[in-house]
Amino acid sequence: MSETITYREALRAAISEAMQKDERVFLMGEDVGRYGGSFAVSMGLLEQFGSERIIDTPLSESAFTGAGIGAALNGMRPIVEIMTVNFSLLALDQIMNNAATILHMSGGQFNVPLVIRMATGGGKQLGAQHSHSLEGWYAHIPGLKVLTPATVQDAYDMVGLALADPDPVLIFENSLLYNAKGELDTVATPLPIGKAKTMRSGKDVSILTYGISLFKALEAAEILSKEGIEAEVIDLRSLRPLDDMAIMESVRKTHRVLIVDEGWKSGSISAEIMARINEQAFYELDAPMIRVCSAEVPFPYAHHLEQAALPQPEKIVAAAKKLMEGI
Amino acid sequence: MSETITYREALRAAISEAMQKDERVFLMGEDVGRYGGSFAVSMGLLEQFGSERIIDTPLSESAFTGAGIGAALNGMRPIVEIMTVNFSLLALDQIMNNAATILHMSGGQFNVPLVIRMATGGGKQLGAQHSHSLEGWYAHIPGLKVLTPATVQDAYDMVGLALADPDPVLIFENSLLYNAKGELDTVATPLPIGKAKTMRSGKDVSILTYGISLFKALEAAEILSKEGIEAEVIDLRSLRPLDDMAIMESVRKTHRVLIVDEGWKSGSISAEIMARINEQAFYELDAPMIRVCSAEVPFPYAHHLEQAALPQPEKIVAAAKKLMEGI
Amino acid sequence: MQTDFALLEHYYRQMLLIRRFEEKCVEMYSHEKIRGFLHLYIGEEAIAVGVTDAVGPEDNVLATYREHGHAIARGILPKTIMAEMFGKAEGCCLGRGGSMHLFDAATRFYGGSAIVGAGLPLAVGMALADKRMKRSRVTVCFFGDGAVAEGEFHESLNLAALWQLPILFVCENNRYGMGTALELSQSEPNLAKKALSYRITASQVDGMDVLEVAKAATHAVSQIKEGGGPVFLECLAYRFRGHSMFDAELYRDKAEVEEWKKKDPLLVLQSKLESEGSWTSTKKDEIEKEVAAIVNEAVEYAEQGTLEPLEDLEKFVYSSGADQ
Amino acid sequence: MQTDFALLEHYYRQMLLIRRFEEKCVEMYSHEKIRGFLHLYIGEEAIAVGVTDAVGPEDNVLATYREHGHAIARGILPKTIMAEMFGKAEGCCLGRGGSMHLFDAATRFYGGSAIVGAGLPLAVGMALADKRMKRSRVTVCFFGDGAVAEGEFHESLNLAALWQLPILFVCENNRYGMGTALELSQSEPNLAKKALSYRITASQVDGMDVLEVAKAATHAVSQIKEGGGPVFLECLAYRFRGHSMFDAELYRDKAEVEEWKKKDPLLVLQSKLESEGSWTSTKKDEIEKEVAAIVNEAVEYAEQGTLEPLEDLEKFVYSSGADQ
Ligand SMILES: Cc1ncc(C[n+]2csc(CCOP(=O)(O)OP(=O)(O)O)c2C)c(N)n1
Ligand SMILES: Cc1ncc(C[n+]2csc(CCOP(=O)(O)OP(=O)(O)O)c2C)c(N)n1
Ligand SMILES: [Mg+2]
Ligand SMILES: [Mg+2]
Repeated sequence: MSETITYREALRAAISEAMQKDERVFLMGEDVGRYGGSFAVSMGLLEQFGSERIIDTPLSESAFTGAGIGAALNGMRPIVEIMTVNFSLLALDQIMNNAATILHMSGGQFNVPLVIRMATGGGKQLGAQHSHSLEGWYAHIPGLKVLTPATVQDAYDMVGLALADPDPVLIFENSLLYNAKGELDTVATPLPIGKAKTMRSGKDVSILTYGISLFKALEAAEILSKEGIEAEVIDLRSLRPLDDMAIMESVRKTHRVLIVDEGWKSGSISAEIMARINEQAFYELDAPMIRVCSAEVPFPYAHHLEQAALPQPEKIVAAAKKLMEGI
Repeated sequence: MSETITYREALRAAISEAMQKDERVFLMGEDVGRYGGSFAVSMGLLEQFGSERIIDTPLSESAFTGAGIGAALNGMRPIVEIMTVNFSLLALDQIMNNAATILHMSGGQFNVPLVIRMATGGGKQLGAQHSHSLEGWYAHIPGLKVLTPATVQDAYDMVGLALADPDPVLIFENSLLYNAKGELDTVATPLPIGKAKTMRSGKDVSILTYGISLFKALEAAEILSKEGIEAEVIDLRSLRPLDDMAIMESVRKTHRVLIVDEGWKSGSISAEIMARINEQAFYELDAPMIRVCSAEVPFPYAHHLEQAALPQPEKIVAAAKKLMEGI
Repeated sequence: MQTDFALLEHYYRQMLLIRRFEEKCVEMYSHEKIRGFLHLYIGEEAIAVGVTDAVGPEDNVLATYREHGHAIARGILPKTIMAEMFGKAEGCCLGRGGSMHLFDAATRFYGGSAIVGAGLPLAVGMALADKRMKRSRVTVCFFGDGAVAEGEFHESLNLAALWQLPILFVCENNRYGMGTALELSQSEPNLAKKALSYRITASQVDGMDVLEVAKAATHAVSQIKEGGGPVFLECLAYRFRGHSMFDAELYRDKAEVEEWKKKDPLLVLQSKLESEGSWTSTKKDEIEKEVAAIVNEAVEYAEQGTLEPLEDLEKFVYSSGADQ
Repeated sequence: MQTDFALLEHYYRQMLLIRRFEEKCVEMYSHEKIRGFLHLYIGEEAIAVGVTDAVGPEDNVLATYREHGHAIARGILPKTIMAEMFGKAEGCCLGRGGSMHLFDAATRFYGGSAIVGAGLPLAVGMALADKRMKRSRVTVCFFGDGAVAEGEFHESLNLAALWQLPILFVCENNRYGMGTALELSQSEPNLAKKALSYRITASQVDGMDVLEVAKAATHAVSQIKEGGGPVFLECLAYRFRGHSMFDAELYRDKAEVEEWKKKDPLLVLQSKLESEGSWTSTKKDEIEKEVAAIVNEAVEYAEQGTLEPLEDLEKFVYSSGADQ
């Protein structure tokens, strides 16, 4: 059973199937119902499931995220949609101080099987308050899991994986991917949470990345290949937990590491990956690792500046070449 | 003019002097007035300056932090006290989306000369919601500066430095330091924001740290010294900006790096420092860098578990020895 | 509600147990057996006891960091609470939570929360789940007057009213949030009025009188279970002790405290018991002894408790068996 | 307030300028000259124009992401706004802000904010500063009905009332927050009543009638300047277009939109002008032409604008001259 659909449709299908299978599942968030979802992910679900299970909320990020936690504590399997990561800051207290701690504080008595989905990423000229890529930042928080589906397959699979998980899982959907098309296999066993996936094999340099940057990395790999550099491209898929094993395996193969992510450079998930490689595979490195991240600026509106702030295939190519020279 | 006072008194003196010198300065936060400050930092200031300048706020972290931004925009030099970093999550939207962005979004028209002080750190058996060390995490955000005074001198100096800065500055005060005593020189020119300080010279290993961990590192250095290992201990002082120059200089001298911070390990400021050393001084390293951070758990209440979760001098000593063996 | 004397005696016993338990906590704190923050409920016992009496075992309870009273009233064993505060593995949360984070699955006690106002959204979600699943349950959410200024109060009350959720909001108005008097924190200090502005049924009740509290709560719970939506109860009370163990109490007059102590819920109830006739000083002593035995047993149990092994530090970050 | 005809004509010109400017924006959006989000104010012009007329140059204005109207009414040159939306260095924020983030120091226009509700705390702070420094200024804070559900609304109104700050809260109630009708987002849909619950003077006004808005705002501003504390004005209005350029408008009936269009603020004002007598179709055409010239000039200016150099990307993260 394989079909070509969009990332958006894959998410919708996964949510819809989960809701059919399990009456404890419901979707809650701003404009998920009558509007159809700000990115149209939930379009049609209100008609299918009714307003008891597709719940339009007022603009109250903290309260409805907290309500998701409460409902999860009380036997449900809520999917909370925070329209974009930019607004999740308003719910951060609930996420960090409640969702991530209750299992521990209660000495294991209460787990929080909550899924929070949010759109992430820049690149649409939405300016400094609407262009954050904070998934790597969220990965700092113990008690949470952080998933970053890049492919249509993962958009579909990760909804199910997250719902099956007993603990709070955050899913970050890069909003530029919603229209992306890809193959979906609905019967294959999904790759578990915490497993990275090699999207392209190569012997010269490991490009570790996730989300939308995966496609930029693959594009760069093609260009590099023409110049005789074979890049291995790994989709991390999950930022917490990180798949250390897969990362180190690739490092041991290529001895050169390039990390690409859309977070601001300082304190990015790239830094964490570098730290782990330093800790676990230092002697395997033939050259300093390089990261291609976003510029450390509140995102500018102007197109040329915004594009300059983001990782781009050309920057990845240039970094890989530098890496091959041993810097 | 040098005297021995506590960290708390140093902060109070600096705030009081700033308020005397500049009528635009005021202090605002929960219980800063009648209660005297939850850590007694502002004790007596209400009587000295009146309730127009020492403003007790309701429990409304987002609004009073935002009000600090607004007042800063409108010509004041506010000091907002968020009782502890744990509550700052409620104000994160204001901090990241307003304080850190307005200068940029307005094309340089409006700067935000705001100082936000908060207590940080674990170690007092306050449990999972009251023991965060998020200063390294805040350092991810462009537009902010992040200061971490460890010494009495810096507790005093940094209030003045922050108030003199045209942009938003966050000061993280480890609450276990308030009673610490030290020398204060009120006439010396303070070391600027962004400059690290070598607190102990050594040739064998660089220990990079800040805040309360500085004292644990110094303690460890004494022990190490007895065993023939001379550690250089550097107080980073500022986590954003980081003093790359001072860091690399020490790396070039010792070729071995140990980083100590109280943040959770994954995505800690230690990871960022490792990333930068990898980028800027890779070939200087004789061994993989090591970090001693907090365990990745919501902080447990029980004393023995909490202490096990925190960096300790013994762990630093053990890590330094491992580092000397090249691991 | 049971009737008359037996009931009053039950209330008295419960309130006294909370009182003596907390007095013992102070002692244990000074012996450094208990650490961290310790927030005493002394003076406010009538609220927890009165409200808890109005709900059944199927209902959910959420409280704040000042929750020993609620935990005891709800039926968590005092000894497991004491052990929790001693940081022992025999504690109700294995010593991971401490005084501010008591949880208990058996009694549906969902904490123990140290972020002011942060329990309200959880209550909304719990009640939402019950409504969706058509369970006849009430969620009781306790919080202080200080929490009313937080944005989450507003968001949560609106959601509860909008969705007509089965929640009993119990505002424990003890007139101060730490050192800040209500008048300095609310432009409208009548907090029940605030709830009315969300179209939530609301009233003020004497929080020093357990019978008044129980009556109002019982009425509220039945209204909620009949599907009448949330109810807000503002209990007017006072805390006799400092905010926590570190409070110099510069912000209020001793005289004010003394004035309120005349309304001590134990005294109020005792005079009612006395007017009932069958109350004797022998009875009173008997209860004191019973309570003392429970409290002493709690301390002993806590003392003899064990520590979780250090190797378990990272347990309960994720559920066992989950992908990690 | 000026009087009578000249004033009405001035209002008309302003509202028409906003209308035509935004219609041009739609055109420019379809030509991909403007990108990102574009939120149109069409239908709500009376609010910005009426309120802005009530304040002076010394006062402060804060708005939302739907703020072209406020920016123009406040006196920011349309051409610099258009250039801003073209991402040009000649824009009022050098192209860094875009449609949602217009700022202007000269007119004390403090944005342009894309986080719903997040402007309210800033307004509190600005007004606090003015009060402290004994400046006779008002801070005007515009926000939508959707913002009322956010915690920051609650916290900010309470602070403003508690501290009696000189703020004019202008709630632009256009009955929807994106696709969510007010009745689905507020348990108490009369928003002025909410403000009253903080003891803030509050009233509802016809937001489609610029004269009504101006009258209410003028009254409010003088009350505020006399030290009467904050005032809340709920302006009942409607947005004629979708929430942004991406809205399929599934959540409302076309008929409802058509009904409201009969109350178009331009029509309402025009019929008043007509009843004044001196209004002619020549006059109307003249104004149309004037406005068209300004709008066309704006586009031309924006077209000819330049781009900030790429090397300046990291400018304005910190103030120049600061330690970095
Ligand atoms: C969000 C948040 N801000 C600040 C604090 C610090 N704090 C703890 S209790 C408290 C006062 C709360 O007062 P109230 O809600 O009236 O409860 P009470 O202590 O009187 O029972 C404060 C300010 C906190 N725990 N959480
Ligand atoms: C905190 C936050 N949550 C969600 C959004 C997405 N969003 C943008 S505008 C909007 C609706 C706001 O409605 P309202 O306040 O009534 O203003 P209007 O658009 O009607 O002028 C939403 C949900 C946002 N920008 N900020
Ligand atoms: Mg209180
Ligand atoms: Mg609206």
